[in-house]
Amino acid sequence: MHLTLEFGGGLELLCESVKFHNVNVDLPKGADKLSMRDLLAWVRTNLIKERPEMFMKGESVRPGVLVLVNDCDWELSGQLDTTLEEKDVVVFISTLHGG
Amino acid sequence: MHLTLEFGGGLELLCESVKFHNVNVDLPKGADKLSMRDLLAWVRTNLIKERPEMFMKGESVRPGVLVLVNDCDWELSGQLDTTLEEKDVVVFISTLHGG
Amino acid sequence: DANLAHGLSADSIYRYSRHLLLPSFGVQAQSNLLKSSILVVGAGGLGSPALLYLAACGVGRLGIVDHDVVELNNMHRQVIHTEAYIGQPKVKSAAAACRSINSTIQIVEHKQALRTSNALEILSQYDIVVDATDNAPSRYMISDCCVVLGKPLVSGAALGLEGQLTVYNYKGGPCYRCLFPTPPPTTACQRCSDSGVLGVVPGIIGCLQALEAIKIASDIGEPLSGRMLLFDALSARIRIVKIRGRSLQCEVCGENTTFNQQQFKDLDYEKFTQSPLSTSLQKLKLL
Amino acid sequence: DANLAHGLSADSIYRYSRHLLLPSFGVQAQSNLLKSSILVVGAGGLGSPALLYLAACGVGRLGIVDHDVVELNNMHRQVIHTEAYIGQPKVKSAAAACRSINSTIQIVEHKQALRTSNALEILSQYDIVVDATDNAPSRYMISDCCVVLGKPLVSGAALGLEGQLTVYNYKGGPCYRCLFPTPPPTTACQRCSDSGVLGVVPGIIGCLQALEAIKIASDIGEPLSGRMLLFDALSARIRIVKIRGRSLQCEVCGENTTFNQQQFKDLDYEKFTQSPLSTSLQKLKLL
Ligand SMILES: [Zn+2]
Ligand SMILES: [Zn+2]
Repeated sequence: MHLTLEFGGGLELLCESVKFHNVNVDLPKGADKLSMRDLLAWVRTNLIKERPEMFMKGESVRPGVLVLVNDCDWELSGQLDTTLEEKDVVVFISTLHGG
Repeated sequence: MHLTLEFGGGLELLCESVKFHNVNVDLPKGADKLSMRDLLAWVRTNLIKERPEMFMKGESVRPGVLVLVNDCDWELSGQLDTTLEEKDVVVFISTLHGG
Repeated sequence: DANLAHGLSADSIYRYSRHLLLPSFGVQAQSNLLKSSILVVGAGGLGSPALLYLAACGVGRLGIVDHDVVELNNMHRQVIHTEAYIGQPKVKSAAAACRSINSTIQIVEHKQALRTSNALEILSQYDIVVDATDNAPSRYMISDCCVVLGKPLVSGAALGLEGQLTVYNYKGGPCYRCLFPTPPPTTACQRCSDSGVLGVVPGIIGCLQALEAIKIASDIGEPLSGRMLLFDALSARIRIVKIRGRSLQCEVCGENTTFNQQQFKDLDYEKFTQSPLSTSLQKLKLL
Repeated sequence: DANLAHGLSADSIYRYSRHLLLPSFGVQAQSNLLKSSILVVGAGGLGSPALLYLAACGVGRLGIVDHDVVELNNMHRQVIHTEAYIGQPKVKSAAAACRSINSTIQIVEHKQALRTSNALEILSQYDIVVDATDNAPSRYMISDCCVVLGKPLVSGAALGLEGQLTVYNYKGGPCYRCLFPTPPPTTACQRCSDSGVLGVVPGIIGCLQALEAIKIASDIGEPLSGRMLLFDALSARIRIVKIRGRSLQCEVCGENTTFNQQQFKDLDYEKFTQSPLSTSLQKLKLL
């Protein structure tokens, strides 16, 4: 499944400072759909190059990270259970506190 | 065909100050597709309530109006010959000069 | 005559004429603005443009909270301060700048650090709060205080080459804790003083904060509640995304919350976020 | 040491430290900025924030062109001017404000209306031009002049509750005429003085103009060329759209153009657009 992943608010530093990733993610063995739970595991294995604790906590993202699926907060689509579709755009962004 | 039309930069004043229009446009008789040429004629008949010369010149838009189909300048898609598809978003915006 | 009916003086009619001419703003919105009061917490990178535009547009009473002094390394982004004010309180410098561009509105100086001990008393004096601070504990404290007092909060942030903006606690919309119930790890809470920031980025976000505060105060348009603006200066990309609504489970604004003024006063936000409210107060402690 | 190698003084290192800390900006970009020169045409609603942030960030030489004087009805949006300067030239007022926030850069005052007779001479002294004017003939004249001189042009506009922004004539991208080969009818050319503008809207666009000029001057990121930002303050919506590239048929920058400095000097932009370059000059003629 082709997806566009975007990292922002400093999270790109965990992926060798690359903000945009066009990726092709295989469905998990025996599954007929890809969930955000699956995608997070895939991202952690394939894209996060350092300090994974700055990205994840347990099986979800760490506190302070917003997840957006097609410009919409994943809380509105089922969070970890959100089903992804071909060409979806998923954004991971760390909330900023500076001024 | 369902389209979203948006007017900006003052052009909304020609449509009773309404910026967003969700419209349903029929294909021209005998035609199997809708072009921007057809849409402009439809807009002029159905949405423009006053001073049509502020919107059109000849069969195109007047100088100073940008036309965007799905966030892309219509010059890049064939201008009047652009073929529209279901759920397309068309923006008509007058260029501003103020500061 | 509509202007007189709304109590606008001849000088005000001339000063704000470009607002009065606007069909979608006009006398009613300007009159609303002149009767409103807005508090800006922080006279730094975000607060500088927010204060300049809020003063210029004719907010009736404009409050400024800050305990810091102007330093040379602020000048690249904190454009409300001049070199002549280096070493002096930011509140004093910002208030002087606001008065110099609009002598007809009331400017209130709160030269103190915002803390649980004074926040209720200060915020309760204003209709709208603008969060222009630079650290996580302040953001939780200000949002919680706005919930307890029922004030809308215009929240902006900037770091590096990115910015974020939203409106919290507005007409049933989410609060800061609805989005961020658990504080981030302290290692994720970078400040401009540690990590740097391109000066004009808080400039853009601060102007957008002024706009949202003006829209709420004058009662025009659709404020950015339930939506968040994400700005990336380097690639010139801006997303406006849909965020969750008020959370029924929110500890501060949810259905079964018991959070009140006393609990607010007793909460230790530095402990809660494991992060200091202010680097300069920290510096003082170390001295 | 990298800072010394780039010729940054100890004071500059301290002043710009938040820029130097930024991995994607750093010493190289700051050094590029300090060596650059930028001209802002118009010290009004767009020029005010653009000039403040360009001065603050450390552009080496900053030019200001304006022939107007500060009026009370400017104050709601032109935040670079203070009430004390009412009746005085905007260039003088803006230059004083820029110097007060950064005394270490060069500020050049061009107290004159930009015309075909002086534009080539003035614009040729700068690397980058910021169009912060308020009328159609000036926009054509400045773009044509930038094409003839090969200068990138950061163009912003604001009216009512909307704003627009793009970069013209940058690395093979389109010029103003590529987009607008034929001038609009004069009835479509509203000015802020006729139709009104919410003050903070040019504030936002002017800050974004400063950002784009900084990106070009410091050689970082992707400037907004071939793209246009459309801002709607009322609904808090921002679109960044893809626009056409350079037109081969463009009369000024196209393949077979013969447009040159002499033709530029001879062109009557007021006649071309059927619209006056300046309302205040028009007022003078009527007196
Ligand atoms: Zn809440
Ligand atoms: Zn051209």
